[in-house]
Formats: sequence, structure tokens, C-alpha cells
Amino acid sequence: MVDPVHHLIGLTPPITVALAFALPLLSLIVKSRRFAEVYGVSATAIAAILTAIAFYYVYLVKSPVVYTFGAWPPPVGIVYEVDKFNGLLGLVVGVVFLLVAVYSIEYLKHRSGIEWYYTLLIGMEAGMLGVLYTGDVFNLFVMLEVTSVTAYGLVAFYRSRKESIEAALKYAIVGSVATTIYFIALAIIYGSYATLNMAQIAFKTMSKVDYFFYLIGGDRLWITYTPMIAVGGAAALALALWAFSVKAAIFPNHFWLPDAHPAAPSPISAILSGLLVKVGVYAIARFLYTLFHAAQPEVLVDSALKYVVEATLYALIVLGALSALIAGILMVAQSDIKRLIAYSTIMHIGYIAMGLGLATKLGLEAAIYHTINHAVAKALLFLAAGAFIHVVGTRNIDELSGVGRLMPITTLTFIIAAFSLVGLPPFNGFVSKYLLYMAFIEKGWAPLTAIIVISSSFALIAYVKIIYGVWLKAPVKELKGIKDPSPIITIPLLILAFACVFLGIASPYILDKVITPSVVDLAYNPLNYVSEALKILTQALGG
Amino acid sequence: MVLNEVLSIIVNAFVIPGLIFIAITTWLTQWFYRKIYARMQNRIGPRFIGPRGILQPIADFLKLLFKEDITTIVAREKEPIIMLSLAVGSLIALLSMLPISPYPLYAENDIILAIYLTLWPPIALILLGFMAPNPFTAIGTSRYMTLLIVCEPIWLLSILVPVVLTTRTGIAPAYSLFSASMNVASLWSNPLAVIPLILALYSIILAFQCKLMLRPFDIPEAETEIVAGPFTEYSGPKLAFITLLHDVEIVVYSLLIVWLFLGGPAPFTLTSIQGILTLIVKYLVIVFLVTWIKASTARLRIEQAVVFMIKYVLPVSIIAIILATIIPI
Amino acid sequence: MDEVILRFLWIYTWFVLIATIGLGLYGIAVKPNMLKKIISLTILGDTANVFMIYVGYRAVYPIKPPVLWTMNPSKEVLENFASQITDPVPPALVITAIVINMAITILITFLAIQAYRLYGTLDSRKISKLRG
Amino acid sequence: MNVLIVMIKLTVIMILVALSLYSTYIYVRKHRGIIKAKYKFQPYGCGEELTREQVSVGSRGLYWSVVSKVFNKLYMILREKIHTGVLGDWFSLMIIFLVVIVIVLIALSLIGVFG
Repeated sequence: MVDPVHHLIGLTPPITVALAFALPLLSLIVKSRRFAEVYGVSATAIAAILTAIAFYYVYLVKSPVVYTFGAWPPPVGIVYEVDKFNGLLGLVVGVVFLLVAVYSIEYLKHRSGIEWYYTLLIGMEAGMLGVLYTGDVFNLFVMLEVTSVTAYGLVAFYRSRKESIEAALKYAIVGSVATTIYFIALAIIYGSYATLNMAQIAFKTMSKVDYFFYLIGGDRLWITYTPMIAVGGAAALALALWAFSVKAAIFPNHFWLPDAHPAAPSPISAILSGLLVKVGVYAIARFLYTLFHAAQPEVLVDSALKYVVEATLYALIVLGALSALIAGILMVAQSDIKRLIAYSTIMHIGYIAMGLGLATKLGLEAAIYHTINHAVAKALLFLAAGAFIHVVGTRNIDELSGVGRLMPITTLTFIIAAFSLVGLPPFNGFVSKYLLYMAFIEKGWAPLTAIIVISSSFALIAYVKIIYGVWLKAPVKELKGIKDPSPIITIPLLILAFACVFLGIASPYILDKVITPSVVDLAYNPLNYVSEALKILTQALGG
Repeated sequence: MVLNEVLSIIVNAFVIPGLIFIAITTWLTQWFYRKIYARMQNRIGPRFIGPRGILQPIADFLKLLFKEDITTIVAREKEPIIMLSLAVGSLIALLSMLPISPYPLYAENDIILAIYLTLWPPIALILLGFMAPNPFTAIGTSRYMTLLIVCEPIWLLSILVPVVLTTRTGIAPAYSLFSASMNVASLWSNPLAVIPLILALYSIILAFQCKLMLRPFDIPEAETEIVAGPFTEYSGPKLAFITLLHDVEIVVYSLLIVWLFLGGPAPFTLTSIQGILTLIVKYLVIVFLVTWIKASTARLRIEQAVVFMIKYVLPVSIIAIILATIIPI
Repeated sequence: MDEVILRFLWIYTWFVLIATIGLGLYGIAVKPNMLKKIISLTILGDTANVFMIYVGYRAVYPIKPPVLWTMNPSKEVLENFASQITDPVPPALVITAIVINMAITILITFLAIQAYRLYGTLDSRKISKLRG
Repeated sequence: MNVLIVMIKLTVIMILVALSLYSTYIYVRKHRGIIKAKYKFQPYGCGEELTREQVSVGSRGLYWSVVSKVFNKLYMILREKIHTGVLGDWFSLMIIFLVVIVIVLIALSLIGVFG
């Protein structure tokens, strides 16, 4: 008997998809703007509640939770497997989407096509939750495509603006090349391991057992263990990680990001920067640490795969460092407020990549905590910048001068977010950066901390540039009638600002209770992840 | 228990190394500094107030503090003081992590915390420059930020050197400012460990000059060129607070160098008379060194300064930290 | 002899597939026209699909379609069936991928049309308002 | 002691000190009247009159002059050669990267298998 909570958890993405597609149909009947807004907010609220249930369940009751669609056991059917790592990220996604949906009501109140906007927004949430919760590499591909298509659509939301169409076109081409490459990687994975289930791949990379799953296929697919499988694994890892590094915007695959993120409406920029790139990070982490056991290479059955995984980790550190430096240098030169913040995203993804590349417990904690902190702080930064843009109607920092004096709440939240991302104590960004520093020092790579310091000081300068432009600079023209936007905008800002402070102050508790278990689930407990999925199969086969 | 915690925080914040201690040290240090700076320039220095002019710094500070507070129409009124107070507070918090405090706060891996605390004063100064818009403040502040980009990594790497070295000798708590300061003195007897320590000392003193905008790095507040850089618009109590922050920075960073690199009162303990005297002598040596560099050099241009730091200081600090991680202990 | 020819054809097809993937990537990277980029993208996507199909194909005769005719097969029938059929999973994946590719191609083509309306050109070197 | 608890304590110390200094300032301010003289509140301009527009430096000019002087070459390479905004240029870099990692990883795995 399946626990009913399992149904709720497993069905979260499908429910959200259904909610997304119902909206255009319903809006044919109810031709009211208010209806679309209320529908959008309630749909994201439902998703947020579901993710919160999943989070609560995996942390306090049982982890991981395996949900089989249509009760088909793992190698045949699609499986959703939620452990503490993706349950945590799912909660962040749910909460940020809810806040963004509320914020969008006010931000887009003068635009038409609001029902399409909310359709795409909820669709993107569904795709993102699917990518996070899925336990099947092909389903990950499908959900990645759902997320990407909605993202391309939302970047092109202002379809009469040159820059949004240009950015969306470039983003769409780059992104679809990436997903196609990932599809090729899937072919190689299927050819090498004869399964698409994550738990089974994780099992096959660490055991020589001639596993009884190969019910289907001829002699070529009756794969007994041979060392040559490692070559297929290496090729698949290379292609898949390339594809994910496009989604995560790690140098040199970051070019689309500074174009695409500013071109979208500000709430969408918040989601793209705060959450969408994290989907790429999540996939990288899942592939490296759960499927290929990068944190404990000694459990890998192929010595060849060990080399491959270690080379990948070094590559992640080098590329992360390059991303951070290049983004920092280019960030200072921007005069468009949202483009500047978009470059900062590349920088922070660089930090996260470095943390992932360290493959120590501290490094992984830093990476995961930074993923969450950056999601919160960057969403806040984009939303606050969006409030300025909403009120004044320009993205140029010089033209925004002096606005901040008349909008104290927005300015305060903006400064909190900026300081958090620069990493000043006691905000949350400091804690994760601190963990990253210590991870480097602990591993004996102390000189590399200089990269974080240099890029952080570039970031400090860039944020001070905005703070100067928006708040401290004397107004160039007479500002009349400008004040803080309505509570629909400011309340999400304040909630996120509170989260920034809370995640910093309560960090000892959060690290202990939330982050460390998720690291253990991600990287140090592969048998648990595998056995949960296999239990279902054994039950299905009758014991 | 709770009372003890509260007491430790109060003592740290207000007595030692809090406001009282820092006020006295800053006053005496500024007098010493002005006196020897004047001597190097063939002047006499403070003379009239108190014996040998020893009360002059206090008189200057009080005079500025009770002057009229002028804020131009485009400037911010109270935010500069908030930023400056926070910066001074961060420096005192830094001192309370050193063994000089009776209730030192330390833990494993607290070194990054210390480094981040030293980030507050630059941020305060940057925002200060921008809070009073003026072409001069803008130019000065942008120069200051350019300097910071190159001097922050040097600062970090040099501070890490003694910490990494002491941690490698197996002293707990690891990577802590406190344990490093307590145990660095024993490293000076190890000929291999001395090399990275000297290299790091060299680079941290130059980074110190750079962070504090002392000559040859006084480019941001270049007098006669851009009036007073970030501080052009400030007068009265705000200027008093700015000078206070500057002097507290000199005191705190000198104490940090004395403890972290020279081992504080070593070879004696802090509770003995000799120990306190040794600490004072070492402290005065560092202040003298900084003043000497300031008095004997001329101002660089901004790109010269950046190139100098990148070419001659940053590689040294990188070599120091690499040596510190690889040499056998 | 048959064996040799079969092996040659097998390897040749793999080579052609990899070359076509390279061609698709080349087209996306080098051709300046957006439309040609989109065509290269579809070439890449279709090659990936064929690649996937090939992974599920077997060069061992006899081959049967993966359709089981008896309702309650015995163990021997099942084993015999499993040793003769092509793998049904890759075609299932490819069907999904084709649908997704179609959706993406439509979206990108729409974006290209819109870009042509706004910029008056499809030359990707000229559609570069955003830079730096 | 946990380092994050130390962080919170240090923050408390910092805020206590800051509050006491700030209240000093407020006290001093209270006991000192302000003389309203118009010229005093104009931004300082070395004897020149500064208008509202001249007071603030544009944020672009502010940084660009310094940064372009010091890191000129780096910026030229980054902005003119790499971040050109042309799709083809990006793709050539991305595909070079793809080919490199595929070749390197497959070579490594082959070394692992046969070596």
C-alpha cells in the first residue's frame, strides 16, 4: 500500500502541469484579468504547499521517497525519487515562484496577455519541479525541455522589443543545442548501461553484478560488466555535463545569460537567475555525485571512470574560477542595472561550480547552501531592481539616479540583497562563502581563495555602483510622484529580505539540520538511494 | 552562564579591547605617529597642549566633534555616521578575537570571519564618498575601489600564511586567529617557516599602506589634486569620525600584525610586565615602519600603484601561501 | 562475407552519424543566416534521434518487432522473444524527442520571423544589439 | 564554540559599539544649533558654482576611466573578441570546449581501461 503522501509528492509536477494548461482554456470562458491573476497565484501556492509537504516528509519521515507512475516498477516505468537534496531545492523553487507570482500582478498590470504569462510561469515551475524530483534521466530531458521552452517564451514576452526577441532567439538556439547534445548523451547512457533509471545507473557504476534488469534486448544488450562500459560512461558524462553547463551558464557556455536574463520581465529574470540556472547545477550535482559517485571514487567499479570523474572535478574548479573572474571583470563595466545583476549570476554559479568540484563534504555544503542563498538573494535583487524599473521605466543606472531616496523600502531590500551577495556578515551570502573558503583551505588549496576575494571585490564595486546610482547620487531630473510601489510588490521583497537575514543568523541550525543531511543524501549515501528504488522492483517481481 | 556571556560581550565592546582601550591607544598612537612623522620631515610636531603636546590629538578630535555639522543639499545626513560607527564597531569586534581581549572569541575556522570584518571599513569609506556627491569625492572613491581590488586578495593571502602554518603544526582550534596568534612565535625558530612568514610580512605591510591610503598609495585622497578625495564634503563631527576611523584602523591592523606575525608579547606572556613591554615595543616598531614608508615615498599614479601591487606584491603573497602549504613542518 | 559487409555497414553508419552531428554543429557555429542555423539545428536533432534508434537496433538476425502475440506467455516463449526483438525503448524515447523538437523548432522559427520583422535581416552578425 | 555563534557575538559587539558612537553623534548634534546660511549647503567646487547636474559623475565615466586604464588589454580581449554578441562566435568557443572535453574524457577512460 502506497502512503498517500507519496502520491502527493510524486504528482506535484503533473498537477502543476495540469494547472498550467487549464489556465488558457479557462480564460476562454472567464475573460477577466483578475481571474488569471488569482488563478496564477493560487496555482503557485498549491505547488508551494506540495513542495513544502515533500520537504517536510523527506526530512522528518523518510528519505528518499520513491513514486512510481502507474505503479510500473523502475526499469519500465518512470520513477520520481525525492531525497533530502532535491526536496530542499524543490521547496526553494516553490516559495520563490509563489512570491514571484504575487509580484507579477502589480508588475505587469499594464500589459495584456497576462493569462499566457501565467500559463508559461506555472509551466516553468512544473518543468523545474519535474527536473528536480525525477529519478529517470530521460524524464529529466523532457522536463528540462519543458522548463527551457517556457523560459524562451517568457524571455520573448515583450515581443515587440528588439532586445528581447534577439535574446530569446539566441537563448533558444543555444539551449536547444544543449538539450540535443544531452539527448545524444542519453543514447550513449542507454547503450552502455541499458537503463535510464538513475538509481540503476548509480548501482551499475559501483557494482560488477550482472544485474537481472535486462529483461529486454538481444545479446548486445545483455550487458555483463566489461571495462569498456567506462568509455561509454565517460562520453555520456562529457556530453551531459556540457549540456548542463549551458543550462547553468558556466564559462565558456555562459554567453546567453547576460542577454536573456535582462530581456525578460523582472519577475522572470528573478526566476531565471535565481532558479533556472540552479536546475543545471542540480543536474550536474546529481550526475556527478549520485550517478558517478564523485565524492567516494573508491566505490566506482571502473578505475577508468575514476580518472574521468577526477578530471571532471578539476575542470569544474577551473571553469568555475574562470566564470567568477570573467563575470566579475565584465560586471563592473555594465551600465544596465539588470545586465549587471545577470553577470553576477555567472559569478555565483562559478562559486557553486568550484564548491561542487572540490568533492569534499565542506565543499558540497558550501555549494548547496550557496545555491539556496543565491536563489533567495538574487531573486530579491532582481525583484527590487524590477521595482525601480517599474516605477521609473528605465534600466539605465544613470537615469535611475536619486530614485532610491524616494523608495526607502525597495532600497533597503536592494542593499540587503547586494550585501548578502557580496558576502558581508551576518547575511546569508557570507555563511556560504565562508564555507567555500574553508573548503579550499582545508583541501590545501588556499591560494585559490584569492579568486573568490578578487571576484567578490569586483562584485562589491559593481553593487556600490548601483547603490550610488540609485540611492546616493543627486537626481538628474526632477522626480515627482515617485514612491514605493504598492504592497503587492513590497511584501515579497520584505519576505525575501527577511529570508536573507534569517538564513544568515540561523545558519548554525540550518547547516546542521538541513544542509548536511542533504549533502549526505546526495553524495555519501548511494546505497540508500539505490535500494529504495530497487525495493519496489523486487516487490513487483514478487519478492 | 548567560550572565557570563553578556559580561564578556560588554567587556569586549566597551572596556578591553572596546571603546575605552581603543580610545586610549588611538590617542597615544596618533601622538607618537605625528611626532615621528614630524621629525622625519624636520618639524617638531604637536607641542603646546599637554606635556610635549601629548593632549593634542584629543584636542583636535574634540574641536572637530563640536563644530557645526554641515550637510550639503545633495548629501545624506545621518547615514555616513551610521556607516562609520559600524566600521569602528567591526574593528573592535576584530580585536576581541585576538588574545588581547580578556574574553577572546574564537572557534575553529574563524579566520575568514576576521578577514570579512576588515571589509567593513572599506565599504564604509566607499559609501561615505558617495553619500556626499561631488566630482572630487566620486573620483577619489573610484580610485579607492580600484586599489581595493588589488589589495584585498593580498591582504587575505598574507593573513592566511601564519594561520595555515600554525594549523599545520597541529594546534587546535584549527584555522583560528586566536590560536595562530598564540603560537606563531614558535614558528620563528623554524628556518623553513621563516621564509613564508617574512614574505607575508612584506606583502601585508604594503597591503596595509594600500588599504589605509597612506603614501605612496594616498591616491584616493590626493591632496592638492582632488582636494580630499572621498572626504571633500565632510567637516565637523563627520570629519572627526573619519579621522577616528582612520586612526582606529591603524591601531587595529598594527595590533593584528603584531599578534599574528610577531606573536604579540612572545617570548613572555601578556600577564607579565616584560610581556606588555615587548608587545608595546613591537607595536611601536610596526607603527614606525608604516610611518617611515609614508614619510619617505612619493605618491604614485593609480595605474602605477595597481601595476606595482600586481607585479611586486601579489606574486610574493601567492608564493608565501604556496610555501606555507607545502613546506615540511 | 556477409558478416564482413554487415560489420562494415554498421561501422560506416556510425561514422556517418557522428559526421552528421559534426555537420550540424558546424552549421550552427559558422553559417551566419539564422534560418540556416535553424536548419542545422533540425539536422542535429534528427541525427540525435537516428543515433538513439541505432542504439536500440541489433545487427543479429533474425530480428523481430517488439510485439508479443500471446496473452500468457511461458518462460521459454518470453526468453525466445527477448533474444530476437529490437529494443522498444529507444523508439519510444525518439517519439517524445521528435515532438519536443518540433515544438522548439516552431518557437525558434517564430522568434526568427519576429527578429526579421524588427531587425529587417536574419544575419546573426547584424542581430547583435546586445553585447559586452 | 561554533564559528557561526562567534559571528553572531561579533555582530552584537559591532552593533553595540556602533550604537554608542552613533548616540554620541546625536548628542553632539543636539547641543549644537545649525546656522542657516545658504552658501554653506552648496557642494564644494573649488570656487566654481556646481549645478545639480554637475554634482554627480555618471556611473559609467566614474569607473570606466580608471578600469580601462589599468585593465585595458583584458577588457579589449573580453569585450571585442569574446563577448561580441554574435551567435557564431559564441558557438565556436562552446563547440571547441565540447570537443575538448569529449576527447579528453574518452582518452582518459581509454587509458584507464587499457593502461
